[in-house]
This record gives sequence, structure tokens and C-alpha cells, in this order.
Amino acid sequence: MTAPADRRVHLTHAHAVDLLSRMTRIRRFEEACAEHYSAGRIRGFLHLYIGEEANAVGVCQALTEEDAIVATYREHGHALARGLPMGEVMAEMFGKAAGCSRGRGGSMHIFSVRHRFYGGNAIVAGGLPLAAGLALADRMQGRRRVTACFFGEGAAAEGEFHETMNLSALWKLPVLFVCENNLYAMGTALEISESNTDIAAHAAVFGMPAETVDGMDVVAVEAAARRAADAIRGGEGPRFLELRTYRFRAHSMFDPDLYREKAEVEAWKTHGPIVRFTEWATATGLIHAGDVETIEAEVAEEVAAAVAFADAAPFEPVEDLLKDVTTPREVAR
Amino acid sequence: MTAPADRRVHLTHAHAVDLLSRMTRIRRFEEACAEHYSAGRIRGFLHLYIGEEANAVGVCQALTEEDAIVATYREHGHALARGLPMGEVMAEMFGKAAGCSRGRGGSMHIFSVRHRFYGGNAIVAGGLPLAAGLALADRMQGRRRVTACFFGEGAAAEGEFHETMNLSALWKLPVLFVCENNLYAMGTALEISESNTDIAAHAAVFGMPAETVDGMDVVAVEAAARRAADAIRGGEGPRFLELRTYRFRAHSMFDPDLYREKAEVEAWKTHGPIVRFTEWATATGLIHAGDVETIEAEVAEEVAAAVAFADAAPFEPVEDLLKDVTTPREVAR
Amino acid sequence: MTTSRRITYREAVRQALREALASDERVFLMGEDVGAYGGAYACSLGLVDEFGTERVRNTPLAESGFTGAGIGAALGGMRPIVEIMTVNFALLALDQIVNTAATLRHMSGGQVSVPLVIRMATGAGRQLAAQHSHSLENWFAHVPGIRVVSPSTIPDARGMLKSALADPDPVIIMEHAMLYNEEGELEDAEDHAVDLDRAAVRRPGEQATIVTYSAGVKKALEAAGRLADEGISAEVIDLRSLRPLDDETVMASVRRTHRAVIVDEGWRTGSLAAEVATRIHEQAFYDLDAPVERVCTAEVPIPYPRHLEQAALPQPEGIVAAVKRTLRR
Amino acid sequence: MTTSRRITYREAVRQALREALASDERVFLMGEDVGAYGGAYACSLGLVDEFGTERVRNTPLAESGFTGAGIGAALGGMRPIVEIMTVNFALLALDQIVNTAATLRHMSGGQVSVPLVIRMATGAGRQLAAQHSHSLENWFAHVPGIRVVSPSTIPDARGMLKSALADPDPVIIMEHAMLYNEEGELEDAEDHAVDLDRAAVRRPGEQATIVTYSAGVKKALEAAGRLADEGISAEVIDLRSLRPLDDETVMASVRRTHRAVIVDEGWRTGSLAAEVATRIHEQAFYDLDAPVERVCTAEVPIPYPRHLEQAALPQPEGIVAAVKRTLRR
Ligand SMILES: Cc1ncc(C[n+]2csc(CCOP(=O)(O)OP(=O)(O)O)c2C)c(N)n1
Ligand SMILES: Cc1ncc(C[n+]2csc(CCOP(=O)(O)OP(=O)(O)O)c2C)c(N)n1
Ligand SMILES: [Mg+2]
Ligand SMILES: [Mg+2]
Repeated sequence: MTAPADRRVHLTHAHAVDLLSRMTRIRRFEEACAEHYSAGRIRGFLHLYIGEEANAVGVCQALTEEDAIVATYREHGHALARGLPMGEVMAEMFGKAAGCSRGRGGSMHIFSVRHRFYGGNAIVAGGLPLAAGLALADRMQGRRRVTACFFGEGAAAEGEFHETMNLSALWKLPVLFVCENNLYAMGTALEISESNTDIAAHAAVFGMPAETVDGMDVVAVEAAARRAADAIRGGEGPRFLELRTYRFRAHSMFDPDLYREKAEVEAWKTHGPIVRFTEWATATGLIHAGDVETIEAEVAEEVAAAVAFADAAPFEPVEDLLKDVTTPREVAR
Repeated sequence: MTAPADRRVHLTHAHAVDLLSRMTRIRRFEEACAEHYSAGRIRGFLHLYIGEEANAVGVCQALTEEDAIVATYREHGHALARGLPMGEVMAEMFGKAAGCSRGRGGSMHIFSVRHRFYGGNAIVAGGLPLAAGLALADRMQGRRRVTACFFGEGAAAEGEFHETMNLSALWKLPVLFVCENNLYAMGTALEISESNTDIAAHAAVFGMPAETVDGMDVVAVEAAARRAADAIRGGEGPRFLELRTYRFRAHSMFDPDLYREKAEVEAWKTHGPIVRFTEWATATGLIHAGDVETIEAEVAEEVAAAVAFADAAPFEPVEDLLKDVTTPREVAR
Repeated sequence: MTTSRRITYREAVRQALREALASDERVFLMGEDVGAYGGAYACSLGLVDEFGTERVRNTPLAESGFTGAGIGAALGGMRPIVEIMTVNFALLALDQIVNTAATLRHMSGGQVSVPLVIRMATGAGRQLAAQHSHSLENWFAHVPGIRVVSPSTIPDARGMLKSALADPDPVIIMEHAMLYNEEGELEDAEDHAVDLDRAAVRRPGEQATIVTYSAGVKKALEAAGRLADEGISAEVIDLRSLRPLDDETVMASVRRTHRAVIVDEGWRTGSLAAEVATRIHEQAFYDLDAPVERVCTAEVPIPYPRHLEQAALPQPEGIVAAVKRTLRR
Repeated sequence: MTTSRRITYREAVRQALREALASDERVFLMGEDVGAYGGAYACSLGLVDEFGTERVRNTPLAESGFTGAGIGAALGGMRPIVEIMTVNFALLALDQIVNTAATLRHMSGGQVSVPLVIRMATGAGRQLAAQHSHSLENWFAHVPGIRVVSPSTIPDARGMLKSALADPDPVIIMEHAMLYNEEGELEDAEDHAVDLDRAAVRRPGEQATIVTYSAGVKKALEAAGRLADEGISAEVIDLRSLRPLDDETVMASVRRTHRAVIVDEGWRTGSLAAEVATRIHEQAFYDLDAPVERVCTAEVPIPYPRHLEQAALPQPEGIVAAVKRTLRR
């Protein structure tokens, strides 16, 4: 891990602390989620992002408030990296009315329009056309925004992936496609699901510049995302990043994780994004042991507060069941 | 147009006459169709293949009786090249019970299982997974057959195209994909529908050997198809041919053909597959003027007989309306 | 003074598209061949010359992709009109319509609306056989979160688009392919937005209520005419909105006539006709003098030859017979 | 002597899969994660070790592609079982199912049959929210050319697969996700093929008929139990086959009880319940003492929190109340 000048990342002490803090927030938040899932406070499907934090954190560095994000069911990390208040996200997982999606969505459907965070889409590849459409709206309205669209490598097999690559390249839409290649789609290893496992190639064939990046290196991710976002803002059309990563936990809380070797998981963990960045930044003197302690303490407090908030928040009354199926007429006018 | 040895085509006089005769049969048959459409005897959509005859004729040379074909709504040429009796095809277009699909399908749904001709599929790209499945059945049952799957370049934008490319390459299925690139999908020119107009590249990215061939040169098509079919039969997995071609008529009889220049159409016509092969084969002495006359006379007779057959054939009684929605139990057992 | 012109349903759709594009910069039309070709049914012919390729936007063949892009564009502040050539190809876009367009508002807890209009041609009657003749209106009518309308008249072909664009939620407009060549009067001066919530009585009558929509209206009116010749007075109701359904108009009629026949080009089993019939039974059971009758399409993939296709579809004869059955004649 | 074992619905499905794979070389299972993962609901867990990766075939995420490949393989002489993880993702495969599987026989004039079985999990109740909780049974039941079944019991979970594989046409098996953990008795020695054409009376009764299917059966039985405690005798019919519908069994019951309640987890509007209710009105109108009642899912994309999800779905309380309404109690 190095940080050369051309990477467009200014690795000051403050920035390093920020990166580490953001990754740590996601990690500890999700550890708490797993706990509360076991306790029955969170239900449904819960897909943890643990191990992949560098992706969301690195990419979000390249985005401004004006930019938009479209993510999947494995989106807590993206939501937090984007700046959604942790309490609102936790309350959503608890199904409470104080949740960012008023509790209607749960873990898979985190939305926050004021953060231009458009979900939380649980159909594999289903968010891709949506992102292209948001970008199309920006282009047609002359706005220089980026829409970042996250998805897993499993999505690359879906027809919607290819349709969206074509539309976006053809129409030069300002989308930053971010494929988080964690090598598995549920229990299906990439090599048994793609004849050509080079995911970036599947974007490049549409004439879309595509780059493969070490998703365990938050600085590399940030740098690549900044380059890509700059190009997109410069009107050069869509860009594609394949981030090579790994999930440390099972696919969801239902998954007994029988399809991969324990040793493989452990090997990846040793160069996980947090441990790796921490070791490197400490070794180079960019941050100090005290920084890590402070971060952990602050995060622990934030997570505890989020859980307390979620816990205390009321459920929506059952009389409101039919709310928000369609838009009330007063709102529309 | 030349016929080098490595092309695996033995261009004897008999073979040249055969190729010309097959292309001519399609041409004259479809001219008759257009006539009978105007007269109201053929209804619904009618998509003519005129200008593209070299593709079906060339590819079918490489297929044996055991092999299968999956085609589109523009499939009269493929049906005839495959050897379906012209009368049965014409009767189908007339909606008669003597039609190859008992009149139920019409122009877009020519089927003949005894010729292993699996349609006549009118959803763009819809036939591709079907072809992969037929090939999968062959592979699982240890049969060395080829399934040839024809479709237009417009299909390459559909998600099903990419899903099928992946499945076929991943599982090494014995499919010969034949993309008939006539530059337009209805009124949409290829360059406004694909960011990368090199269709073969969209197959090659899946690791599938893909070749682009002059679809106006029947010998080149035959040669490429033979090479590909040999490889497939040799267990090498799927092959992809992009045949560069052009349709001389409008997309269907409803199409006023407003989206392309008359001059463009005329230019293509001057090197149409029939005129070009005839001129070349005559110039090289491979065939004689007399051959052409004989072919035309024989074909005229065959077309006339087909029309007479179709005309004389009865319609299915209306009482049979509900037939063949499901399989009768006696048949099944 | 209002003037009126005789135009076709197709021209009415085109006029509505033109008016929408001209009056709101956020509106654009997107779909396969909507540009130079003018759309599969020529509804947008010429519009690309007026509004350019950005706003009359040809798409690749990628129903799921461009429908989803329409949803995203709607979220992004545009007012997209997505044209899917026909309902048959809309099968490729159902994930986007049902899993995304219809759910976004709800699963975000009301944070977004999806002001998207999707137009598609539907129905049989043109000898296009099994893959090009579906009537899947009830599939769409089943789904909360979307609105489904079906114009049967020239004014509705024009007005429903305007109203659909004003609606904050996804609206599916199902235009029957057999109607595009129909001619009728269009008043120029009227405010042409229509009330999407209301069914319309197309012919008043006393002894039986025929409830239908889309291409069924013409057949029902023909049947009502024939019944009148035999001294039977039938009312014809055009549902217009397939989701939500206007129970009020239907029930008011049935409570008066005491008999109902539903005419629906969908396959009989699982049809929209079943829903309408059930609602009548639920809401007006004790007003009925006979069970509600259904005239639907036979349970067969639509066959190509004309005589079989016509035999499969609802016809005036069948409607007349059904009305008579309710009257025990 | 027949012995019986207590097993889960999931195990019954697995046993059926194992028996099918073992007894017919043409049978293979294909779908996302059916291999090492054992299927989204663990139905095929372990089978890949027994039968290998060719016959328990993991697919890429490509619902349309592999469903279409299943159709082609069926044409090519195989007996594919395609597993689509859930009906929610089946939306991506509807073109292949409706435009190809359901039409091939007809549009080829009867030249081919498509002996394909498609299994999918369906339904709500696990707090999976709006994109993972659909009940679209009526969509499939609407389509001529396919057969649709829904096992609600352990023997049916096993037997329907065998019967479906013996059927020459496409059969969709819709397995409710809430049933996989249900336990019940399975007799080992019985010939486990079942008659796909017949509904089953799950509890006999005299005063009202509750018609339902899938996860609704358990709820209906619970309601019938509660009604019995109050002295009301309700019959419970499990449709089992959703297309074709077994009118005979339903009508025989209703003609005896004179009252009917349909319980259906589909959204109310356009539901299968409407079809069943309409058929009862059509065929037994004059036997009815009250209009047929429907207990369906509320018209809302399924919300995540348990209290709202449960409020949206049919419940025994609602069924009890509906039966009482038919009895004017
Ligand atoms: C269209 C569709 N098919 C199947 C599923 C079930 N499913 C949920 S996540 C998942 C795996 C996706 O893998 P990938 O895209 O690599 O993302 P990851 O979970 O690894 O982050 C599957 C198959 C789904 N949600 N949508
Ligand atoms: C999924 C789908 N979308 C749209 C159509 C309408 N349609 C029929 S043919 C056609 C053009 C196809 O072009 P191409 O694949 O290039 O084949 P060609 O007609 O040129 O032979 C279109 C859009 C269809 N049949 N299926
Ligand atoms: Mg993955
Ligand atoms: Mg073409």
C-alpha cells in the first residue's frame, strides 16, 4: 500500500483518520446488527458488508453531496459512508417509524433522498437501469453530477447488466459503475458463473473505460474513484471500476457458508481493509495508536447511541398499513 | 469471391448449382409471399429475407439431418434452406391446416420437428436460450449434434443474448450462433443501438470464438459455417458467426422504410448474394447461363405448385379451436 | 366556440405526445423505434423531427434496461414516457415495473414518487399469433403502486396521456392495437385532461349492464345496438381505469339493471372480468336477478388464422347471448 | 405394511428431487445455487454430492437464460427441473415462460411438448419486504399452456414433483416459503405420485366452504378449528391445482354448504380468489345463501416490520369473521 501523487489522494493525518474512522463505523455498526439479529430485533434478510468497507468508503470520497448513489441489499456500508445518520439506519433495521425508510424497507431497503441515496435494491442487477436513468436525468437537465452504482460480481451475469452497460456507454451517461467483486454470489463462485471472470472486460467491450482495483486498499479505491468521477464530470461518459474484495461473513444470516474453505476466508481476513490500512498508516507514522483508540471509542459510542435510538423508537401504528402505496394528491400538487 | 482450398467447400458444378438453386428458391418463394400478402391471402406480419439468402443457405450446408435450427420471425429462408417442403410453408402462411404448424403459427412460427426446425420465434433474442437448451440436452445425452441459432444484430442488445452467450461458453454447449447483421433492427440503425457495433466482440468477450463474415458471399458463409460446425462437433464448445448482410425489403409489410436512403438500399442490391454468386460462377465457368434458366424454371414451377397446394388446402374447422393448448394424455403415455 | 375534427386514435395519441413534449421540458419519449420509424404503430411518426433525438429517444432492444432507465429518470426529475412496443415484450420489463416502479415509494417510506408513464400496445385481432397477441391487463391491474388505464375513445387516447403525466405515480397506458385506425371526433378547445378515476357510461340502458374496456367497448356497443333492435335495453360501461376500479359507476348501474355482463379480451381464467364480477357479487349481490356473465377470450394461445383468432376473441354475438342469458331469454 | 416418518416440507421436496434424479436419467435440476449452497431454501442440500454438478447444475444469475435453456432441454428430450429461487425473480423469466414455454406446443400446431418443471418459492411472512414477498399465483394461473400447482402438505410436496415430471407440458410448482419448515407425516410405501387435477378436502364441514391453497390451508384449518369451538362447521378445500381449477370439488361442497370464503395470499384485486369466487357465482349462484367472501392480502407492497406484514396478510381471525359474515353472525 502506497500513496503516489498521481492518485489524487491527499493523505494527511486528518484524511487517514477519516478513512479509518469511516471503515470502523461500518464494521462496528454491522457487528452490532449481527448481534441484534440474533436477538430477534432485526429480522428478514441481513447481508453484512464486513470485509468490503474500503469500497464504499473509498468511492464515497470521490462523491459530492449533489451526486447520487444506487446500491444493493448489502448496503449498510454505503449508507453510512454516504453520511446517513447511524440511528436512522439502525431504526430502519429494527422496523421502526424513525427509520430512514420509516421502517417499511428494513435492511435491504435503506433509502435517504436527502442524501441522494436511492436504495437499497434487492433484485440483483435491478438497480443498474435505475442508476442509468438518474444519470440520464442529470444529463438531460445539464447537471454535472455523478451517479455511483454499486453491485456485486454476480450481477454481471444478468441481462440487465449488459443492457445497462450498453445504454450508458451509448448515451454517455454520467454513471460510475462499481462492481464489488467478492468472488461469490451467495454460494456460487465466480468461475462457475462466468465464462470470462474478468468482470471489467464485460464493461470494456461496450467501449466503457474499466479498471480493476484492489478493493482491500482504501487508498487505491479512493484514487481510482476520484479519477473516474473526474472523467465523468468532465463529460467523458460512464466509467467502470471492478473492486476485488471479499466478504468475511456468510452471504446472509441464513447462510451456513458451506461452499468455501475456512482457510480461504481466514487468509483474506489477514489482509482485510481495516487491519491493512491501520498497519500501514501506523507503520508510516501517518496515524498513531492513540488515533485508533479514539476512533474505536467514538464509534462504540455512536453505535450504542444508534441502538438506543432504534430501541426506543416506536413502531408505526398498524392503522397506517396502507400508507405510501401511491402518492397523496395534496403532495402531488 | 474466391474459393480457396482451406475453406472446406468443394465447389463443383453440382454444388454451385445447388447453392444458386437454394438461394433462388427462397427469393422467388418470398416474392410470391409478398404478392399473396397484398392479395390478402397471407396476413399478420410478414418479414421478408430477400437479400439475406446466402446466410441460411451457406450455414445449412454445414448441418446434418441430426442438427437442429432455431430461427426468428424472419425464417422462411431458413426453413426452405433446411429442406421443409415449400407447399407446407406456404400453406402455413395461408393459415391452412396443411401448413407445417397446422396453420396455427403463420409466417412467424414455422416449425417442423421432423426437420429439427424449432421455429419461428418472434420475440427478439427469445430463441437464444432455447438453442442453448437444445444443445445442453445433446451434450448431456452424449450426442454430437450442432444447434444452429439464427438472430439479427438487434438481438445483441437484449439481456437474453448476453445471458445465453455466458451459459453457452461456460458450459461449452454445442451451439452455432449466427448473427445476421443487416445493420437495422426495424428502423434502428446499429450505430444508434450499440455502443460497440462489433457484434462478434460481444460474443468473444465470453471467450467464445467469433468470426465476422461477408454474408453476401454464400461460399464464404458456407466455409465459415463448416469450420465452426466442425469445431463444435469436435467438442470445442460454441462458435459465433457474425454475417454482414442487408435486407433489400422493408422490415415487414407494414414498414414504409423511411429510415434509410434509397441509394443505400440500391447500392447493396448491386452486390446481392444471388446476383453476385451468379456473376462470379458464370464468369469462372463454374455454371452456365443455361443452369440459371433451368433453376429459374424449376423454382417457378415449385413456387406455383406450393401456392396451388396452399390455396387448395382447407382451413382447420373452428370446432378445433382449443386443440393443442396442452398435450392430450394418450399422446403423453 | 369549440371546433371538432375527425381524427384517428393514432393521431390522437400523437397529438397528446406532441402537446406533452411541447408544454413540459421534463417530458421525453423513449422506446424502440420511436424515432425515425415513428414507433411500431406509428404513434410518434414525425415527432423526432420536431423535438430532436434527445427527447424522442430511440432505444436499443432492451426492454428491461430502458424501462428501468425511465424509472431512474423519473426519480431524477424528468417526466419520461416509455413506449414498450407491445405488452408481449413488456414481459421482459416486468421486473422493473413490479419490483421497482411499483415498490419504490412504499419501500422508501414515502420518500419518492415515480412519475413515469409507460405506454404499450396490447391485444389481438391482427393475426399476429401466439407471441404477439396478449391481453395481460389483469396482470398489471393486480399490482399495488401502479395505475393502469386503457383508452377506448379518441378523446381518451389524447386526454389520458396528459392526466397520466400529471399523476405522481407510475401509470401504465394500454392502447389496443386494433384501435389505432379507429376514427372519431376530437374537440379542439376542450381541456383535454381526463379524470383517470372514473369509468364512463358509453350508452345508457335499463335492463342489463355490459362492463368492458378498450377494444371491448366497440363490440359491446354493437351488441347493445343489436339488443336494442330486439327491444332489450343494455347499458355499456367503459371502465377506462383498470386500477383503481371505479366501483361506484358500475354498482350504480347494476343496482338499476340487476344484470351484468363483463366483456374482457383477457383469457377467461384469472381475468379482470373475474375481478369485476366478484366486486359486483360482493357489493350488489342482493340486487342481482342473475349471476354475472363473462365474455372473455378462449383459453388458447392466440392462433394465426383469422377464423380461429376471431373465434377465440369476444364477439358481439357472444355478448348478445350473454345478456340474453341474464334475462333468461 | 406402510411405515411413516415425520419430516419437513423441505425434506419432502428434497426426497422428491432425489427420487426423480435417481429414477430417470433425463431428469436434472438447474438453478441458482442449487449445488453446494443447496438452494436458497436448502431444498437440494447434499444432492450435488450424490448426483454431481452436471445433474445438479448451478447456474449464473440469469433467470431468463436458464429458464429458456430448460425449455430447450425439454424439447431436446431431457426432463429439466428449473429452480427459480423465488417468484420475485421469476419476473425476469416471464418472457420465456409465457411467450415460449406456454406457446410452443400451440404455435407449432402440436408438434412439440415441453416437459419442463419449474419450481419456485413464493409468498410473504418472513419479513423480506416489498421485493421478496410476492404471491403472483394468479398471474401464472391466467396463462393457457402451462399447469400450475401449489403443494400445501408434506405428501404433496413430494408427490407433486413426480406427477409434474410425468406431465408432458410445462408445470409450475409454487412452494410457499413459510411451509419449508412445516413438519408432517410421510408414508414411505405409498406410490407418491398425486393426481394433479384434483382439489382436496382437508377438513369436512357443513355450513360454509373455505377454499384456499398453499400457506392459506394452515390458516384456514386454524380458522375452522376456532369456528368449530363456536359451533360452526366449516369445510376446508385445498385447491392444489391452480390451473386447471377443479370446479367439481368446489361446487360439490358449496352446493352443500351454501356459503363460501376464498382465502388467497395474493393481493385482493385481480386475485385468484376472484376467479374462484366468480366460478362459484357462475356455477352455483342459486345455491348460495350469501355472496362469496374473499380474504386476501391488503393492496400494499409487503412492508418489512412484522406487525405490518402480518396485518397485510390473510389471518385466521379474518377468515373466521368472513365465514361468520356469510352466516350473518
Ligand atoms: C434477480 C435475482 N436473483 C436472485 C436473487 C437472490 N440473491 C440475492 S443476493 C444473491 C447473490 C448476489 O451476488 P453478488 O451480485 O455477487 O453480490 P454479493 O451478495 O456477493 O454482494 C442472490 C443470488 C436476487 N435477489 N435477485
Ligand atoms: C423483445 C422484442 N422486442 C421488440 C420486438 C419487435 N421487433 C420485431 S423484429 C424487431 C427488430 C429486430 O431486429 P434484428 O434483431 O436486427 O433482426 P432483423 O429484423 O433485422 O432480421 C423488433 C424490434 C420483438 N419482436 N421482441
Ligand atoms: Mg459477490
Ligand atoms: Mg437487423
